[in-house]
Amino acid sequence: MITAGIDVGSLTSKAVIMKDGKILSSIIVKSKPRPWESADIVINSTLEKTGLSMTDIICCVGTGYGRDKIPFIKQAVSEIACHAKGARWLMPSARTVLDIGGQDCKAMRLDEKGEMVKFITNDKCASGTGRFLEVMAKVMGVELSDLGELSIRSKNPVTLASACTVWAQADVIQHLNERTPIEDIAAGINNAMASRMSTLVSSIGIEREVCMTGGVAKNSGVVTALEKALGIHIKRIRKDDPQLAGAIGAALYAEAVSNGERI
Amino acid sequence: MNKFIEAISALENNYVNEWKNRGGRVVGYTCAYVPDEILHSAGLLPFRVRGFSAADTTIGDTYFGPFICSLPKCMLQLAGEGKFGFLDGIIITPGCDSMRRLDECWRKAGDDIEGIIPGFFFHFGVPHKFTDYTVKWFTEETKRLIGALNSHFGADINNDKLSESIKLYNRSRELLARFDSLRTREAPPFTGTEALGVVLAGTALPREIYNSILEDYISEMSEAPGIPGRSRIMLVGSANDDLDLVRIIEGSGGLVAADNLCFGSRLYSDFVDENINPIDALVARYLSHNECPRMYGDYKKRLLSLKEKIKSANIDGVILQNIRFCDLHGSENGLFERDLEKEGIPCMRLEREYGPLVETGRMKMRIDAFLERLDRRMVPR
Amino acid sequence: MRKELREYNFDWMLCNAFASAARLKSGTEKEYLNTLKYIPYFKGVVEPIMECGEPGRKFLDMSSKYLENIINAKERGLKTAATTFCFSPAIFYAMDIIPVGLEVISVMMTFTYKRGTADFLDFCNEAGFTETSCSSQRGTIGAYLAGVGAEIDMIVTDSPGVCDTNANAFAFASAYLDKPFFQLDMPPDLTGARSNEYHREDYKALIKFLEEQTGKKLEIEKLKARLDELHKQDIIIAELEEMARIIPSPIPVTYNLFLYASRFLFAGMPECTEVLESMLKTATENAVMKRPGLKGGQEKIRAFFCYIDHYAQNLQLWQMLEREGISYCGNILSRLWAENVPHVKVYGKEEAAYRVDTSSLDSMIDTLAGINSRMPMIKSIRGPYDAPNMWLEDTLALAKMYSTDIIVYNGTPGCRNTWGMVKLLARDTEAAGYPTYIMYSDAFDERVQSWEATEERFLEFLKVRRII
Amino acid sequence: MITAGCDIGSLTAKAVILKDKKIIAREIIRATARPEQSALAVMELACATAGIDMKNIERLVGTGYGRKHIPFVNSVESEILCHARGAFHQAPGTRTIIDIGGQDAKAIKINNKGEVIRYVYNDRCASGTGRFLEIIADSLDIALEDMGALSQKSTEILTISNQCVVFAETEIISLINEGKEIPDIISALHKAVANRAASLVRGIGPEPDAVMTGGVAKNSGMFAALAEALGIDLKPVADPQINGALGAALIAEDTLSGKK
Repeated sequence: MITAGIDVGSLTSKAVIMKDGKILSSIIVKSKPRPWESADIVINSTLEKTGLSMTDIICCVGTGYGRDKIPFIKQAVSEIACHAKGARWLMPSARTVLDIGGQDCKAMRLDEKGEMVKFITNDKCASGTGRFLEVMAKVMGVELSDLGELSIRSKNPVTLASACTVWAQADVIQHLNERTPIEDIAAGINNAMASRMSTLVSSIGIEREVCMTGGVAKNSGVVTALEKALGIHIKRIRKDDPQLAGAIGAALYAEAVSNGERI
Repeated sequence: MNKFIEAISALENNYVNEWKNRGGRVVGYTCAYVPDEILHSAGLLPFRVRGFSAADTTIGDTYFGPFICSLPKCMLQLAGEGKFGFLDGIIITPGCDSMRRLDECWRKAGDDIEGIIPGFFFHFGVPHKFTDYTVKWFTEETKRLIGALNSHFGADINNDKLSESIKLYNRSRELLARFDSLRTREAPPFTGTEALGVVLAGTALPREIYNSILEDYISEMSEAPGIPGRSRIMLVGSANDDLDLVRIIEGSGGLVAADNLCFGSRLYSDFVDENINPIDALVARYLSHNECPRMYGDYKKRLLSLKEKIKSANIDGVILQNIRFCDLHGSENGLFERDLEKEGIPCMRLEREYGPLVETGRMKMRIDAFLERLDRRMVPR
Repeated sequence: MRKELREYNFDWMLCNAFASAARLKSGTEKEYLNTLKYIPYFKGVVEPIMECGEPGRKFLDMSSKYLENIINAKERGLKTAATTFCFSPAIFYAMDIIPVGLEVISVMMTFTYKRGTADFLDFCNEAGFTETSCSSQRGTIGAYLAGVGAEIDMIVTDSPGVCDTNANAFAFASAYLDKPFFQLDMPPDLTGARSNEYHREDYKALIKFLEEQTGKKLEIEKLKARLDELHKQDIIIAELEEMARIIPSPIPVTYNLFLYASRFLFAGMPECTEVLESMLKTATENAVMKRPGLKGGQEKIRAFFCYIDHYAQNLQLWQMLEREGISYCGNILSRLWAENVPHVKVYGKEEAAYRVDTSSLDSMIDTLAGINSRMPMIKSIRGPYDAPNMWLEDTLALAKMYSTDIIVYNGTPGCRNTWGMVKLLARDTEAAGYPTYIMYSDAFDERVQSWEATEERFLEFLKVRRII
Repeated sequence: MITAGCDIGSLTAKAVILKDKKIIAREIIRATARPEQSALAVMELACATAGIDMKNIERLVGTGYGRKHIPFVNSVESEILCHARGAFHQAPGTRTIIDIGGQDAKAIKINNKGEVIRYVYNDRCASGTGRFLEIIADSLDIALEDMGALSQKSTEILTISNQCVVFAETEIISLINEGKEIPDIISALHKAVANRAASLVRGIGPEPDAVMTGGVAKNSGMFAALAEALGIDLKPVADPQINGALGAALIAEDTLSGKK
């Protein structure tokens, strides 16, 4: 059976087409201002890759910030549920899932069957979100993806004066001006990120295995910093792009929906 | 229903206006530990002060510091904008640390802004536990309040009047108990949003009028068709007079079938004993009323009453919400979550802002996820 | 919580740290300097304290003794009570109960460890306790909730009616650990027959509770001994306070910390008296020599802290005061309200003070009730800030009496109470002519705002307001 | 006597050169990552305009965010002092100064001698700062300087509830998704920033005349919103953006002429 999952986030949109639990094609693009535009783009380009057409898709589930505004989906499912399911597919042993998206940070705890038992999202302040890293990388004039590699080389990481994204940014500029080694600044940024996240995760109680999804999971620096802060090993996802977790979850739900299961 | 909505959708509703036009006087209070009966027996209209409809907290942030609950900030905002101009008096309690400081902040705002201080301004010291000597203190404190009301408003509160008021308010409690039982039906005749509206109206209406519309509403609803097939939610935690919070939950497909909020069931649970001295009876009811975590060392009792409600209202899941910086509810919610989940009752903790700071998108995301979790564990209807 | 933290009891490790620190000077100077090399993080605490000579050494001794009592309580068959800094422990010592003061231990950890209490702060979230609660209790209670400290037998606080976040931390702990819990509840007014009776009855109930928990009756002689010792301490404290009025002040900046810490840890016990006595000795020498307590030898300005200190690692606040030549006129924590202290005499505040009267059991209970209801914070934060005997009156009175140039507020974001009124207080103190600075940092959690950032803004304040 | 002030902000670098208290040059450039570069660039520009050589400047005072990194200054002063000095000079009736800068917002109260009596920064997060506007302008990709004009076109009243800059961004994205008009969003944004700033100012008890300094003051929409939020009459200063640099130059002048 062929199903599709669409994840329209505030910064990026993703789509995945699955056949009997295998990924046929997937894509990640920068979101357009209107969610339905993003949805059209991602579904069409994933279809292209596979040479399939919309009619081949038995069922399509939408998730993410703009999920309610996607016209062609059968059902909308919350990103929390989708990320949990997707993470579980990416790593069947996962019991704690940390998803750091562009605009928020979610922590989810699952039972052995993969059912979600507890979750929390941060939304008072952007410290500890992907956006935080993005802003910092921009200030430092490095690629977001390089932030991790850089920080690993750091001998003595700086401490940022404030957790506020904007003020931390001011801090980073200061350090740049003081000619602080760039890897130490990068490490400082990742530590700030990690300490904010560890506070969040700790509130749902961590169980092994722990895995990370979302774009930030690709930042090895943050992952190691977080491992240090939490004092636990975070299992790296190799099966596929961790940023796709939400879309994968949606596609899996699509399969469940068409089997008449209740979501 | 319209009558209720009308009464709560504006601070100064028509009933209050009529009351004022007839030369009646209105006294506001900030906390469910203030006995309405006393104000009523003084011929005053008791009015529970709210923070709803504040568009921002510019004035609130001027006097309160940054790490303070947004509810009193919104109340101060409205006070500063003169929205409480219709109040002839205000009673503030040490309900919690954020709320008690509304006393000073309101007074100091009064130094800067003309005419926002009600003529009668009273700090009502409610103890934080229930024992013989706290009862003694609270009795004296209650008498102090009565004395102050008598001298300021030229009222003459006496035992007979108090007993009358107690009867009237017990009548309300009786009606509201019946009203509650309707919510426990398999298919409740009204939504949680409507339910909150009905209870809220009680804090803004002359009690005689309230009782009569309430009675009509109940008899009308007892016949009404129910709302079936929704996850039954219990709403627990910080003060909430915001219909929209309940709307978001019900908009996502839940139905709030019970609560233990101080703008909700806490207002009317427990009767006042009509067979003993009225002041002792009021003191006993209001101080022994331990539903609020401000009463220290009573966690187990509160957990128990929560469990009873969950059972009687046949609740599928509990939403444990607290306004940011409300540590009393916030951390008790942590204990509730631990102890209820242990018994297989799904819970979700929800930290939120009050009023103008609410951001519905993010709230909805969390509530949707919780309801999905409930749906999955429920047998398909 | 990181698993290595579960391997040793945190209070045991902290105890050893302080015990070895106290012994550092027992060797030669050379040995001492060498050892410092091996404790890079703790060095910053040890050095400034050791530089204070005997009082410093005794202070470290006392701190390790306090922790030692906690970790050995069970072996000695004694009960432990988790309690708060603003609860006078004299009654516990009189009844052979070992107090576990959460905030003072948080201070020790914040001073000593690079990560401060961060791990235990975070464990509280794991336990379901709000992240916005006060870091002073969270820092330590987290460790006991996680079970990496000595076993707690009962929980006793006196903050209801004064501070919700404090009372709430203990309420949470008692429910989480399922331990018996007693709270002294404070009415909004401090004085008057009603309050006095309330305080008395409440305290009687406390004694009853403690007797139930220990299965032992309160022994009058033991209690008398503790109160006599406490009175002795009051006399020394009064002398120190009197000296603090001298310009330049002969009192070293760290003495403020020594004073309140020793009272919070060992009120009514010789351990406290010893520290106070040796403080008095050096202070008197300074006074006689007309020597300021500041090491720099020059007192540029005098500062009064209207709330608490900043405990960032290595006593950085005190080191800054030294560097800038700022005499420390004390804070709300160091002001006790015995009838014989200068600020009570000068302002004729006997009614707001406590009297030590050991003539009978009743008089002793009244004394205890008086002491507790007049503890720092308990006394002056309970009612509206501008009411008689409350925060504003005290702040202005003390600022005036100790001829301070500025008033500084520092607290924690968890403090609903003071953050609910500090802006108003600052308005009034400014109007009274005291430049007033509000720090937005967290006294116990550097992750909120680094000390460097806090210090920079403070120094800017001194410059812009033309104070230094 | 020739003095100069150099104000290195997070967004722009400004320089003012005074000859006997008269402005002979005022320059504003976009700040680069390196404050010393920005400082040099803007000073050279100013000198060129003034037709003088750097070494003719008898005293140069640096201020602003990057002040610690300007190599050639005689001394540095905090922004508080410079804005106070500048505003007092530009409008002697000034008693209250509101400066919404790139990184933070400040409210300053001065007496009739121009001395700072009280001041306060925005607390703990960047809501209500210039960055707030800048980040949003960025994500709406419109020019910062067009915001004022755009907001004038607003027809519908919207509110932005979120106090965190970054989340406000999300909120705005969803407003766009709801098909809301850019001008309405911008004026809502101005209101949000103004409200934060207003509670800051009320905290120190504003007294007339109140002026607004800093680049943000050039944003007519922002200026109007703040005036409304404050409920007191807000006066414009001739040249708000260089106010800090001007203050610095004046402080240099004061020092030379022996005033303190």
